Amino acid sequence: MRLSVQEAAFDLGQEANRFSNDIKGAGAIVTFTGVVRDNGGQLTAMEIEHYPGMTEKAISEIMEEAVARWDLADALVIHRYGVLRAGEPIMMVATAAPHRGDAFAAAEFLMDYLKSRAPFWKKEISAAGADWVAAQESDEAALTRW
Amino acid sequence: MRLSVQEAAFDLGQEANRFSNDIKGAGAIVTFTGVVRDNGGQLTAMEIEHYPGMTEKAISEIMEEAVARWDLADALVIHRYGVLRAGEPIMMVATAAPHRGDAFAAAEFLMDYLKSRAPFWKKEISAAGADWVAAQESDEAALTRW
Amino acid sequence: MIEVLYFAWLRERIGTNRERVATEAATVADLVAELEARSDGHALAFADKTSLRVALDQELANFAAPLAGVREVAFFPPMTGG
Amino acid sequence: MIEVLYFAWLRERIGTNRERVATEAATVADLVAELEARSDGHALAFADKTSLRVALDQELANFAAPLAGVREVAFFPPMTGG
Repeated sequence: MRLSVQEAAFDLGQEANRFSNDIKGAGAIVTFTGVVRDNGGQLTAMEIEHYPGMTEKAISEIMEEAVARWDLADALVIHRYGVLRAGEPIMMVATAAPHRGDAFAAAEFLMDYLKSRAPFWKKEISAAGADWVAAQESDEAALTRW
Repeated sequence: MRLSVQEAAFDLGQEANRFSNDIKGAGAIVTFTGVVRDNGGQLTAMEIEHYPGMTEKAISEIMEEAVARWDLADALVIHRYGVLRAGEPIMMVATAAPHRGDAFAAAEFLMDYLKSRAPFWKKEISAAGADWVAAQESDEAALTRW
Repeated sequence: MIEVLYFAWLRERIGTNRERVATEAATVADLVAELEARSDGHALAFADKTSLRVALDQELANFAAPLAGVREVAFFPPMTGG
Repeated sequence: MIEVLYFAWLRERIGTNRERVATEAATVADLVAELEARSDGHALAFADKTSLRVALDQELANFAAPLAGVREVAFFPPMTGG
């Protein structure tokens, strides 16, 4: 299990291969990558603020719960903070399991909890100004299915 | 949209990056990779037979249905045939969408249909002999949720 | 004439991956009855019909499907891709 | 003394990311009432309490939670990670 909260960019392919090489014969690997959308060319950058200390604590708890609930061989969470450009990866989740159902469910669970329970706040910067991204009610509602 | 039915090995990281570079600002990218399990060191190799012609046709239809049902920016399916060693990737599905729910659902849909509706047959080769993999009732049952 | 294809353990039991068959069979089930009579291998391959799948011109079908106009019939066990 | 942290638009409205506060407040709600009185920025930041979240020593909590033994209180809007 690996968690990285980092400012530096990361490479999806490199991280996917590193994760997949570490687990031997797990059968099923799921990755989710969140990318900064350009909103039709309007977005200049995204700034992500976080709460150092609590971020790592909250994500570790979410990962431990995933490992307890599903039959997983391994799990990975990478989440960036700082200034990101359109098209750059924001974060990534990966899960490995003997069976695809567990890998998919755990990845979706991690995403749903990261969205609403990990202390990150996104600000979108465009030519028109800077706006904090509002939380989606659908993201909070997504938690009720677990 | 890209489909490749191939004998050659492929690199998960390279394919994930190629897929992700092609879609601009999709927000959410999901990949699923199936890997040959070593069954606790027992498996020597896996041999995959397929039905050339029908394979491409069946998978294309499944991909078109996924694109019709979910809001996707792109989709990718790679599936190998021939002799594969333990630890090698068998196949890969990738989906890109503005929202994560669509990317996850479409990837799971593609997997469920590939499992039971694409004409591939797996044979496991171990020191003890060679056995055709039996279809799982759970794989057939998985289709009912769509 | 119909091209008949076999895959996986059907292919192994029958000992060939394809054969051209002269038939007047109206449905898949009729064709299966004819094929079963061809050899012990055929009989063994078609013994358990619940574990058989059929495709007509590369589209999944069922055993009641008519064969009129069909050029290629494939028999195989349940698929195990993914 | 309690360390109070602010994030995102709370931080911007209040004009600082942290302050040390001498307080006898029994609960989070009591502390919020004291903080609101500190400046117009504080009052604005805490105006809409439905859009506020609180963490006590880095664990999510609610406004009725007691402050006994707590060293670090953080206020922030609903999280938007992922």
